[in-house]
Amino acid sequence: MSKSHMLALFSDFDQASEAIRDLKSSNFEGFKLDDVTLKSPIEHPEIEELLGKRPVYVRIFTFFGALFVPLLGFLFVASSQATFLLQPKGGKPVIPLPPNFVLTYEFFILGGVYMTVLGFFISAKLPMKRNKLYNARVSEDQIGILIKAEDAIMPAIKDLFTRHNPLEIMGGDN
Amino acid sequence: MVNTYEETEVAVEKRFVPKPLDINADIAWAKINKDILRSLERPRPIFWVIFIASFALFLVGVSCEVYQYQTGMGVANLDNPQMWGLYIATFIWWIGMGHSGTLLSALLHIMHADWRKPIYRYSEAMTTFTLLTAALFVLVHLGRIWQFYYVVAYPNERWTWPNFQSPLVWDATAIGTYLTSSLLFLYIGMIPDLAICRDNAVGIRKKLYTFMSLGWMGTDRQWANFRVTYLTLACFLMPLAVSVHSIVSTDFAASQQPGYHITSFPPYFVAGAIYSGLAVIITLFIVLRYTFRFEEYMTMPILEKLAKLTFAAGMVWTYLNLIEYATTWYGNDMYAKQALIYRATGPFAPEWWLMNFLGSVLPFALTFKRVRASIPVMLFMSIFINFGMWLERWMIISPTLAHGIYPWTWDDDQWPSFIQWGIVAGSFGWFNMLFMLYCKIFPSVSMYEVKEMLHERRFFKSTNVATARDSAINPDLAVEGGLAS
Amino acid sequence: MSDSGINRRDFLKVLGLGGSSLALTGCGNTDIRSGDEIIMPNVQPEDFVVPGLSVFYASTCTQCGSACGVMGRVREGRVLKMEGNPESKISGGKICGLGQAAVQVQYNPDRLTQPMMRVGDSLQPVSWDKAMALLEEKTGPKSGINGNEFAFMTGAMSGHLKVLVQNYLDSLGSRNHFVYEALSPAVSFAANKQIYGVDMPRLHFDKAKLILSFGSDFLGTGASPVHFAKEYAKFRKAPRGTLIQIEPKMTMTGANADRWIPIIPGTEGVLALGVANQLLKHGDFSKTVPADIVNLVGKYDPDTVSSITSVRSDLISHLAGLLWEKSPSLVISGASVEGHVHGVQNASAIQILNRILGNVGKTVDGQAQSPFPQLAPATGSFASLKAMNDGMGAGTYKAVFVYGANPVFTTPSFMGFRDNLRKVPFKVAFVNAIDETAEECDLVLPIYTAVEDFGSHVAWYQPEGVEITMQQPLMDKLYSDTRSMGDIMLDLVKQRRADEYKAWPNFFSYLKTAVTNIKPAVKYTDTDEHFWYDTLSHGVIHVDAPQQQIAENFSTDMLDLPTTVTSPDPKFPFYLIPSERHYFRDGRHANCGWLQESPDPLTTVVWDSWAEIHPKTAASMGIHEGDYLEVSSQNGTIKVKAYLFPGIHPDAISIPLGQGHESLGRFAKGVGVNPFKILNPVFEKNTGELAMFGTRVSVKRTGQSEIVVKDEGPVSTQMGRKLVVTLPADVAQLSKEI
Amino acid sequence: MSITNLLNNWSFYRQKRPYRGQYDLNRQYSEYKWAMALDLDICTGCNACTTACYAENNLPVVGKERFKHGHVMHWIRIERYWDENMGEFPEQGASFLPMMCQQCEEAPCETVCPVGATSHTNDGLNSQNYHRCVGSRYCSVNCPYKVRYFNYWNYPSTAWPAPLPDQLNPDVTVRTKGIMEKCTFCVQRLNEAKSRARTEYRLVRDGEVVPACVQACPTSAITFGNIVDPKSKVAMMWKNQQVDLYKDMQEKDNSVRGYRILEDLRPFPSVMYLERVRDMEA
Repeated sequence: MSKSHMLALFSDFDQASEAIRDLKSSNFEGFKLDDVTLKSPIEHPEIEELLGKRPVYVRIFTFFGALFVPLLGFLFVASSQATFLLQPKGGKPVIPLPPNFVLTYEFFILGGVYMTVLGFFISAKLPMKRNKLYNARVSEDQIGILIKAEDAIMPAIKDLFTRHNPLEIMGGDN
Repeated sequence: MVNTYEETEVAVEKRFVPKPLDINADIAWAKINKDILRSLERPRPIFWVIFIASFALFLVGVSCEVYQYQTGMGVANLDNPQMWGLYIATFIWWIGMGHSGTLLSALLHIMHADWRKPIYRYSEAMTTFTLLTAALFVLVHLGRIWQFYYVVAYPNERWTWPNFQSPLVWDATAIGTYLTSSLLFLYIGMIPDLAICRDNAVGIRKKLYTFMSLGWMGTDRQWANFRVTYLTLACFLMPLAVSVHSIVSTDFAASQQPGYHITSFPPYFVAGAIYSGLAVIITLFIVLRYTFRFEEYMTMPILEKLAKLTFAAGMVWTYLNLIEYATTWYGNDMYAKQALIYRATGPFAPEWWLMNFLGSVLPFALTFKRVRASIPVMLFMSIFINFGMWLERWMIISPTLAHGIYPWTWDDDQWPSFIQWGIVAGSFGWFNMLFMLYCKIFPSVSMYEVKEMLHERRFFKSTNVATARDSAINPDLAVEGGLAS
Repeated sequence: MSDSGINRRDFLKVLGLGGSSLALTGCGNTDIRSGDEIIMPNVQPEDFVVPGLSVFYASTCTQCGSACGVMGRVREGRVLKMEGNPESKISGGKICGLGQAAVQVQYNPDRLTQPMMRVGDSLQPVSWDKAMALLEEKTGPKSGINGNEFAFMTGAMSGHLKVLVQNYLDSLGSRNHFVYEALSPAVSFAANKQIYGVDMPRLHFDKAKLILSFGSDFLGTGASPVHFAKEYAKFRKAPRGTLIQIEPKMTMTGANADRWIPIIPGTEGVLALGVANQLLKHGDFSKTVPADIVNLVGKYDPDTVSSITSVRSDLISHLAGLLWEKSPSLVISGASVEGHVHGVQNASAIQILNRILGNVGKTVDGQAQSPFPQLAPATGSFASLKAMNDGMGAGTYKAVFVYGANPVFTTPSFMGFRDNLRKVPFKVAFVNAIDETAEECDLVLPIYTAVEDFGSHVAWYQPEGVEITMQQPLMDKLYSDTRSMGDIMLDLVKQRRADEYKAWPNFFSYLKTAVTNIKPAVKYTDTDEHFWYDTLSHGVIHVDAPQQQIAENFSTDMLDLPTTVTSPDPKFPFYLIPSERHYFRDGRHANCGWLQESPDPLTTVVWDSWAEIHPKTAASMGIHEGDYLEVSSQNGTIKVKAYLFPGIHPDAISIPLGQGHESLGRFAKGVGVNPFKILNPVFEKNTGELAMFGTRVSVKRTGQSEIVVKDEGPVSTQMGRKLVVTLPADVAQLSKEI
Repeated sequence: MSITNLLNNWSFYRQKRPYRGQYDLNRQYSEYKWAMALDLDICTGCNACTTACYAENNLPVVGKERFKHGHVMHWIRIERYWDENMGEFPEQGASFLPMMCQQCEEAPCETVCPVGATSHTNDGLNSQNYHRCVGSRYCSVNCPYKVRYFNYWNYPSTAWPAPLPDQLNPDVTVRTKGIMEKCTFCVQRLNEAKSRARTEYRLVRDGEVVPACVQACPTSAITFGNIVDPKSKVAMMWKNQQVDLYKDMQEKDNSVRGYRILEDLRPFPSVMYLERVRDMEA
């Protein structure tokens, strides 16, 4: 059996969440909640109550970044100082700790920030290709619900949506 | 005794006074896109006039630098005790201005102060460009600019490295970190807006935005990751911003030069940085508000908040400034004391007193609502405060160097040459160019966050009283309701 | 006895091994200039030139009259630096800044590189043949010039070049050898001659417990600064001697004194008599001091003296007390004492103290008697300048030669020397660089600098024995079109006495012969050749000679000094002190960048002239540092910046000599002003010398002002820092030190 | 550049200087520590040292205009101070202070150089690496004595009109514009002497090599030598004057003249000055 996509646009978030709640309650077979995607111009944390927590792996990257980069940074600084012709400067030790701590701190931030961004791209699968059912209005003021389901149940879902008077329904018709 | 439901309600009705809203809640979201995207459209001729002017100014700076490059640093009129001059002073000043942008944005984001949303974007952009401008001065000030890369830690077969003990190297590291990090912060925060631009742009711009928005679709997964990332970055950037300027201050605090060697310098510099940064945010606020007709988003209540913050920062700076004088005076270290007296009475006395006036006395005007409410006055205030802060940096550099530990080399008649002034002026041209280009290529107000703002507003307007009541019974709800605004 | 017999290769080998002379005279190795663009100047160096290895050659410093023995550091055929020659008793291996600057004279960018001849009113380059032909025509045998129509002016001279010059004058039958030094010791010589019967007694600084110096800047200028500095160092070591300096304007010596006392210029002699007056109270001098002197001294009671000299009367007895307890002491006088109408009297009055204190024979002693009077230095005098000037004015001279002096620059304007010189039909100058005098001449001949030429010198102050210091080339001539002064003189002599001098093709051979003649005097047993190379490699010849006996004839007529206050002329209220800068002297080396940039020790001013004026006086006149002042005497006005200087008498104003050149190249021209010009015609009455310090001036503010370029910062004290700490002599325990 | 290297030599890398035994005749790389003793009582302030330095170290003559702007390059300068309690006249004369780089053991200039152009050599000199210098001028800002001089102009092309370049010392570089320079204790002479000594399997003898200023000084007010060698004159003088290289502050009898300038800033200078003496009875 083949699956296909359908996008329903709603004027505001409440309607959309209603629709999803409905979708949830009426349990079609061959359709998982993971296949529902909410597209919104702004962030709606509330949706997680309905769709469940979405996996976010950013923090792990951040953690390792903030842990190992400063360590490597310190080793880099210290060993380069040790190899730099062994010239003591101003009576200070060849490897003076206070300055190296300052630098280590900067490396800590650096690692944290870079790894976080990296984690974001990986975890949010960016950059990605937009599928054809993307509608520019979801970036403006409308809420879109994109579902992926078996063709068989597609009509059913379609009239479920129509019950919540959407502005438009795209795809899913074949 | 337990009070009944009605009593409470009455009490709440009496107690609750609705705050003035930062932004009108009933703007259509589509209108937001339209208004803000309008700022990206083909500019008016006046834009090009100003742009050319800034470019000309920039060219003045460039030609001065070329002359200095070919003739030697002597043309800058620096001399033996006065090894540093306007270059370093202006460098600190630009770095300082760079602080409020990212620092404020991050701080307020963490604190859920949603009035930041209309103003943080251009402030962060400002940060980036001030840092780029400041970086110029590091190079300009070098005697052998063509060897600047020696300061960078790059592997080479000679096993030579920069001297990691030098505060200048800490500077390089910190500024590098700060520049790249705040650039990323700016970019990440801009992705949803880039998506909007992408959806409304055509032609070459379409390609640009499509590339930069990385295929953002505003799915709940993306939003979830986005939220976490943005918050994490904010948490990293706040300490970073603080560290950057304290490290800049160690260039002086870690030296033996009397008037530099002061323990309170790191907080002092950070305070000064935030202070001048806020001032420049106000300046740009007014400029953008006027140029792009952003009255609906950059509203007076927000300006008012900024003004109050500026005053607060100004007071912090004033306090630390006085502390510096007081500790120098009572610390009774001969060298430092002489340097202080020299600053107040020597050839630099006029600038010094002007600096204290502009930095510490002028901001008191901000305590008057009429001042905070008047846009032209605020414009002048912000500019003068920033001038005062520039003077402060100069007063730290020049008079103290002229009056160091060693009396034989004291130097009373040194004044920056035209070359120095020219390069300083050029830096303004450079900054203007960059910022103007930015405003025409990227949205200078965050659309999606303004929408979020309105979303919350709508939510509260419908449930203001209710929330207030709940909060009266169960305070932690109030927090969730976001009355913190 | 000429060097023609020697194989040059061996010659050079010997030198190379001996590490002595780079004797390149006439030796045809590559010219330095030709190697200019090449990394190593001598592309095919002589085998004694080892690239990268510098060799030191002994020579003599001719920057001033002290004739210090020096070593030149030579590398790749170029002289790089001058150092002191340890074997020289005068320099003792040390050297002053003026001596260092010899290399800048050598490499001076404004050096004259070829003969110049006057065409119309400008000097045009000519070939040597033409130049010598002109000399021949004007002064040669055929010119029919007689001795009285010819005058030769030189600076102070000694050694064999002087002999040659005088022989040339003899050959012309001329007596007109005018030796002129603007800053000559003639007056002190006269005083010494009167009292001690010698020009210059020997002074034992190291033996003295107290030095009472009346305006003698022996550390900076004067007879032999480097030697005296060395002696001074000994004098300061334990047991540390005390130096008291009495002078109107603080000199470098005054700055190092334990006590510096300002005094009205010219009244030092009176003060000395005042001190004597007090000194006589300390004991019975009836045997040692003649009664008439005692009587004369009796007139100078402290109050009178104080009123004349402006020195506090209690100080006078204090000084006497010090002199009495710190014996042996040494009392000396200097230029600022002697440059007055009664300069000789001043000096004599000061020497009286030595007599009374019995220092004569202890700290004041006779120099060694030189066995070679013909080599003895001619130190010059103003009288000879005057004679020549009058002669020129009267149009007596058909030809005038000038060498080693720059009279147009150093003579006061009232003499009109420039105009008189112009009256002379044929004027020749022998110079390294064109100066004011050369500008006026008809023929200007470029000669070797001291580091290119041979020579021999005898200093007029000899520490011990007699030291003949040898001068030898430290490098090949820099410019092919320059010639040795000695060679030129030899050619000129040969014009008339060819056969007597035919044995010597050049000055080198002449000098060699002459010097080798000294051999017996120093009891040298080896061959002449070895003596010659030995002499060159050591740079000095020490001749132990018997000491001069010095007399002690004091008479009251030497001491007729005013006993009343001289009332100042209201039109010219200030005493002008034309001070002598220790590296500038009369200004002949003002074209050396190093000297221009070496700060004056006391004011730290560079590249300029200035007028030192006491802060109190300045305040009363509303003068601030950098204000332009018009300093006018009867003979002219100069405009000069004011420098507020505490170390000067409030009634005096001091302007340093040596600057204000109108010529002499880029480093000297137009820098500062020339106070020589405004000096008044005041003369020392015994000797007829120009009284340098006798001029009175008026000072006026012009209203203009400019920064004084100096090394000193805005403050001149230590501002509470512990930079230079002063320890009282009674606390210090120098004897325990190493 | 390896972690094992770090771990093996950690204690060495963490060693603070100066420490006793840092300079030792038996240690191959630090058997020299050059030091000076300068007697202010017999220094007459005659500037012979300054001129000698110009000659030896190729110092440019900057000229009046640049001197006015403080661009003078004298590595050793003679300072003249009047007494602070001076009355109408300086009755005790002036105080002359020859000031050159103090070659501090704990040099403030070294820590701050961003590129490590100035650092400490094994024989205790504060070296300046012209090729490495980028001209941030931080060292001079941090130098308490202000004895570092910056090439504000392109002197090689302006300061030596021909044929003056023929006088330049081939052993010393001519510094280009934009770099810092300072007194080196005539390191070119020291190195020559050291290598000569090494070829003869010995140490440099006392007095075998001296800087140009010391050689010129007419009163021999400056003593120079290797303070590690206890028999060298300079070492004996330091000991005699109770000045200890490794002590930041000297506690001495008040009859002893030796002191180091600005000791309180703890730079551990290598130049000891002997106090000026004045006969107060005079």
